Amino acid sequence: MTQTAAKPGPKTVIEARGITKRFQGLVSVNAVSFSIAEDEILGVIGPNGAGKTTMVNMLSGTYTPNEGEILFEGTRINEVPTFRRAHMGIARTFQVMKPFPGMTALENVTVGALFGRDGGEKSMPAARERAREWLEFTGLGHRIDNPADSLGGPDRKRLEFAKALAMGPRLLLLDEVMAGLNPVEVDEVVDLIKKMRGKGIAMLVIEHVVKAIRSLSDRVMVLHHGEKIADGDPTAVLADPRVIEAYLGKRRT
Amino acid sequence: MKKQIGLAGIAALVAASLLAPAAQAEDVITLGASVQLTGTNANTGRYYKDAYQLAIDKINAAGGVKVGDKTYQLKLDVLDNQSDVNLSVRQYVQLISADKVNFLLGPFASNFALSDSSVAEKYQIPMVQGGGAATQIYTRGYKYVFGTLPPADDYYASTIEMMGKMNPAPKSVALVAADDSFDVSVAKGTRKHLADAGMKLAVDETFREGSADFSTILTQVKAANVDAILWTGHETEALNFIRQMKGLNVNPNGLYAFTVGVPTADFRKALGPDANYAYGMTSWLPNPSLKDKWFGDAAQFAAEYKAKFNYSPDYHAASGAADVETFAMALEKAGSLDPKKVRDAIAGISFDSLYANIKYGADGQIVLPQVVVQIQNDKLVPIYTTDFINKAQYPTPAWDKR
Amino acid sequence: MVLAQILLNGILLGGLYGLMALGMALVWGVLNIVNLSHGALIMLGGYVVYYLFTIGGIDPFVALPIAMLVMFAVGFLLQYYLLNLVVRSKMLNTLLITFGLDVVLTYLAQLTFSADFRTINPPYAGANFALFGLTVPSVRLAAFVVAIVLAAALWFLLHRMALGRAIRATAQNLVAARLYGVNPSVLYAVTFGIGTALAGAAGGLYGMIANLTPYIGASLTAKSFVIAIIGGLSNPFYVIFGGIFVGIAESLTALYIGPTYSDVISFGLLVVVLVLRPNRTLRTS
Amino acid sequence: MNRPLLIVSLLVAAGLATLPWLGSDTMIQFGINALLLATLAQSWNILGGFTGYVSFGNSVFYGLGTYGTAIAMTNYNLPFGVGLAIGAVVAMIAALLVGLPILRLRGPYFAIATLGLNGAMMAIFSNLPIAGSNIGLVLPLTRNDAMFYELALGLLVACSLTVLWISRARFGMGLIAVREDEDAAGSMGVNATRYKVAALVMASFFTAIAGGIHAYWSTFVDPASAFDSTLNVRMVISVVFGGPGTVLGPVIGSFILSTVYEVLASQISTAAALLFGVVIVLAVIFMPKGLADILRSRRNLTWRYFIRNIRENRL
Amino acid sequence: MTKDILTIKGLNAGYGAVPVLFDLDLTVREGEIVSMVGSNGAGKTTLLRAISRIIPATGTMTFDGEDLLPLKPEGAFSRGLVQVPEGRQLFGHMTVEENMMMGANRRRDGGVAESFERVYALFPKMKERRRQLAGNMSGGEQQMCAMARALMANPKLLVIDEMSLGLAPVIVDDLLAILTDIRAQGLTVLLVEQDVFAAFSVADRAYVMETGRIVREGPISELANDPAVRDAYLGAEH
Repeated sequence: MTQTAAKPGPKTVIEARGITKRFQGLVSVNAVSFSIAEDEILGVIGPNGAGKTTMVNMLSGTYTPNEGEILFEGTRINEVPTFRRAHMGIARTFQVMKPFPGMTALENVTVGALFGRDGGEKSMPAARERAREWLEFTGLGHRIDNPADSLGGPDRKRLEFAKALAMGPRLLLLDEVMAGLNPVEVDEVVDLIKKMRGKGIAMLVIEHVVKAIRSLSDRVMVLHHGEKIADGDPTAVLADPRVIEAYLGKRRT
Repeated sequence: MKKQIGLAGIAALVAASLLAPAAQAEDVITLGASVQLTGTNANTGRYYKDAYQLAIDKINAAGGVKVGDKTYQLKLDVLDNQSDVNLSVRQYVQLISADKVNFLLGPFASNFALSDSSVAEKYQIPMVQGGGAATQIYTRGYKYVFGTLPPADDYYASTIEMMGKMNPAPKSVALVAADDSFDVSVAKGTRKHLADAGMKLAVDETFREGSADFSTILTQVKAANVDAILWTGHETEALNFIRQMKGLNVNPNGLYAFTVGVPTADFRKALGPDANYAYGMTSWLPNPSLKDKWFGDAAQFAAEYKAKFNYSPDYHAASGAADVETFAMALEKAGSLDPKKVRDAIAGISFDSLYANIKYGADGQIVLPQVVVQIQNDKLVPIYTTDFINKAQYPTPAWDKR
Repeated sequence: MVLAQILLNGILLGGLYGLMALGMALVWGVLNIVNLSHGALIMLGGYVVYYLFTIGGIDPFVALPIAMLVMFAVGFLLQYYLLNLVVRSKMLNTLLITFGLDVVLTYLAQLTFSADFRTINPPYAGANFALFGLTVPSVRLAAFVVAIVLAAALWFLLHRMALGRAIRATAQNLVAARLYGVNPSVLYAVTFGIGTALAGAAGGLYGMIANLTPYIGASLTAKSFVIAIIGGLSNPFYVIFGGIFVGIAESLTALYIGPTYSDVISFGLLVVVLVLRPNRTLRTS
Repeated sequence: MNRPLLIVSLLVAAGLATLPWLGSDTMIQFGINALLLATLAQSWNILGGFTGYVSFGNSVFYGLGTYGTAIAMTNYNLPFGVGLAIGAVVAMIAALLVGLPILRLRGPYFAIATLGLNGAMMAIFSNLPIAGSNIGLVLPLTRNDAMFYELALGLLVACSLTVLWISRARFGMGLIAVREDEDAAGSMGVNATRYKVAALVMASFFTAIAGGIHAYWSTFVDPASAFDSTLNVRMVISVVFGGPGTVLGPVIGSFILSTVYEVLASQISTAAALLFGVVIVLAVIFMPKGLADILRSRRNLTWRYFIRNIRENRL
Repeated sequence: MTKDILTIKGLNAGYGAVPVLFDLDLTVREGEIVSMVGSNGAGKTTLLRAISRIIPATGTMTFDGEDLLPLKPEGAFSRGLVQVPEGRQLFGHMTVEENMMMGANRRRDGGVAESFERVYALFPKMKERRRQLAGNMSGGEQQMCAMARALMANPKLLVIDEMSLGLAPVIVDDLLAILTDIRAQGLTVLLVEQDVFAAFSVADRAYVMETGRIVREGPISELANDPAVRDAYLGAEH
């Protein structure tokens, strides 16, 4: 019913083994296991309060799990601090986009290039060059000198992508990057994520725009009340009555 | 580019405010001072401003100062240092280099005198100051600094001498001192004088400058059952100390004495009958026997001062007036406005003033005995200098027996 | 005996310290403003009582409630017309504006009242009585009792009255309080007014124990601040306990180490409390 | 900061360097003061402007610098330069030891802890016999204001160049990332603790040297003036007024405020402090984002700008 | 024909430069329960924040015949527009009773005691817990407390945001039953829900929201089997 093993073949980047997080007695994430391989996109969906963001926070290092293990490329990283995980190659975006407002788009992305995997680029010109490349890649090449706070919704998302990609990640955690976008813009972002495939990055995409998840995920995992209730092929998972009930509620007569 | 315009603007503003030469008439000698007109020391700082002004007005009214063949009027240039030491140092530099004052008068308080006098020394402009008594001011080998307050070390010398002649003479003593430079000097000298007099130092406590609560010290003093309390600090702390003595029912067997506060009218007014029996000291009393070239005598000075400023002068004011008179006398003697010549004249001066006979020691500080005073029936009564002047009310009765 | 007397002194003084901090803690907890002009407001309260006593001839303890009313009005107007303009700004800005306010109030006080020290010295000021061999100064005891009574009154207001409920609700959740009909501009002004009135009461009592000058504010702000942190902002009685704790700590320091070390202890305590237990302090939300 | 602006700034600095030969003694001593305050503001800017951590404890480093220099020169008869170095090293060690626990605190807690630290330091030095207890120390007198002026100017230039470097370097990018969002910065690989402590240590270096210069120049040190929290407030006001996190803002802000303060203190005297208080209150109400923000938005700078500031911050 | 109590036309709102709601129309009539459903991020909570005047908005909003736009939150409240906000937003350090008194904050009609009885009758558990701190209760109890607090204000329109969020199904059923009781007392309710069938089980009419726009509206009987509802959550199958 639920399958935990990744598709055979590509190397596993991240693996969670029964991770649990409690806050003052309330279980936010309960014994969730999964793994993501290189070039794989794992979609994570679930209603509000299902524990999705808590899970990302455990992977990125903001929270330490109460139980279970997180393995990054085979190494246990439960207690590794956030910035060191970034050096190992874990990058994330935030649910609420936070560009550095006084800085231009280029400078924002340069921050990503300067730190990030293996401590990032050490020289400013090289970092700036790398930042420029990622801005081109995400379609912001024409706006590199605009202040970040002058960018509109979809461009901010692109900026957030560029920042994360400039870190040279092995694992990319995308937390609700499509929130607040209209359907056309959602499609643009979906295309962008698809374009990242093939760069050896494992991706975990949290999204409530289920349509988008369906179209871009290799696998979908569903969380409900902190527990994993389904994991597998998107079409199959989304047809699962338990998933539908998690979303729409129980039909009352 | 706007920023540079801004910078230029600032520079212009600074130049306008600081370079503007003070318009000076030919026949005016300006005395400059920065004193505490606001801030924590303002209460005593005003004595100096008022005394300087009164003495200058009086000298001008009498025709001014004759230097060589020329007669000059005196003028006061006074700034408010807001009770901030750093600001006062800057203001003295400003007085010398921008306002082009001829000579310097001092601020109030030893720590100000300590730092401000170094400006005088640096620019080799004589400063006569009547507000700092700490010995540190005079042990640096400075040549241009003179002071009309007697050395802090000896403030309690006459009191201790008097105590030895009391019946019964106090045997054990509590010394309570603030931790600033003046009071530390007083405490240091007092310990020595007590040891010389063979009195036992039963309690020796230092409190933080500005303290408002003395209950712990008072409790220790009470427990030690001392015969005398010798206290040194600032006037407002002295008031708090006496009020809290009464509140905690602390009374020594013999007497309690203060370096400051007791001679002032404010002190008696604030405490009412609770001020009675307190001993104090002053280097000056408005005594008609102190003759003065301009005021006639000290009593007339006090009357004029009171009439003009609506409060009574104390030794701070008299000392300040003597500072101005020092310059008047020295200028006439030097016959020149040259700072070095005037400095030498001050060093060798000797004249009678409303304050005392003014004669500076080799270190620049005056030597004066302190008059022991006591408040008796709401009046200030001089008790002792080198011998008894009036009868002391001794020993002090308990608080509930007054 | 000495120790017992010194503990008693510390406790009695500590009650007054607690009262000084009470208004600051209230304003801090509800409005999230660290009011650096709090000491200046205490000073103003002292002068109000002084003038009511010396010019109006009103007994200082009777003048206390009048001074509290006057100071309430001062605080209300300050918040309503000035501090409400910056209340949503960064904490740094509210710190700076109250610092500026402190300077202005201090120097206005000097211009109005002069730099002379003033004493509120009613005939019974030095009265005392003996109890189990200890000397109890009556005015300090009375000040202590007033501090406890005012803390209790504040507790009653906050926990038993509609206004207090609205104040607490606003402190815990501003948005929800607005959704339930609280007008924050007025509520903030009232709260600041209450805090100022408490400062005024503390100033009146302070003036009966020590001298008033326009410059006592800064050190009283620092003291209130330390106590507010140590006592926490959640309960008036904790603040009084914080004051008593600091009073005892200062007295014992003066006894065993030396009176000049009391500031080392109180500021040291502040830093240690913050570093070790940052969460027990401040807001109750 | 672009190249022409840098060149012009350096030219202005070179122009200022000629002041001892052109200006009056008052100008020089005003200059020393203004330059030292600007250095203090600029050092405060390193932590406060770039990471957003508001410190009221930089006066601790100032005090350690003054006392380090004063103790070395008076008690051990060491030369001025050695005194400065000792003061700076002591201050940097203190910054390191204090920074590690205190920089874990966020926002207001950090500000409050630093305030407490300053109070505690002042009280400790009032009781240290080696530091002259509460009386303080008197340093030997030197009649060489030009030297103090050039030292102060040099220090300000060095500090400003450091800030310029920070604003362009990887290090500064890390600090800014911390200011914008500490959690996000961490997830991007910025070791926030190390960066914050490093910034504090850098600030403590310049602050301590400024303190040492001031000590020798004024020849007198006591706890109240060495650990003066209002001096710290002045640093903060200068930076906030000029524009935090910019290279020239703190310098310009502190020059303007020094001038205002000095003009008030020398011309109006008694009402000076009062007016200074009023200036602070009005500045916080009308321009909470500083001069830099006004310059940035100068194209549409009308009274509406000030009204908008109020609207953003009022209840 | 009953009168409209809340009428919204052409509403636009958002946060700063980011628009969230686009040209939105909505009507609530006196005495009915209207539900607004849609997935996370559709803009439901933003809509409620605009209605209760926490965030700025443009368009027209009329409440009980009065223009809502110029009002502040406290003004909307005192006119009878009462919200049970998302996440309950209780005053956690106050007791249940005190929270309920905050609901009656603006009432001067002397009927507070009676309201207490009526509300306690609806929520007997709250009567048991009235001395407990609201922050220390379970999620379901907190939701009850939040609803009790709102009812104490005698609202003309009760707006409930995500009532079922994070609650076990059996508790949601209890709350729905209570809602039915409340409705029987003639109260008008706008219920914003993620749990579609929970909302549909009590509502008369519903709106379906997707990315800041209304995509369907109508009586429950029409919407219950409308695939658009499912698509709003799970997306259309391609």
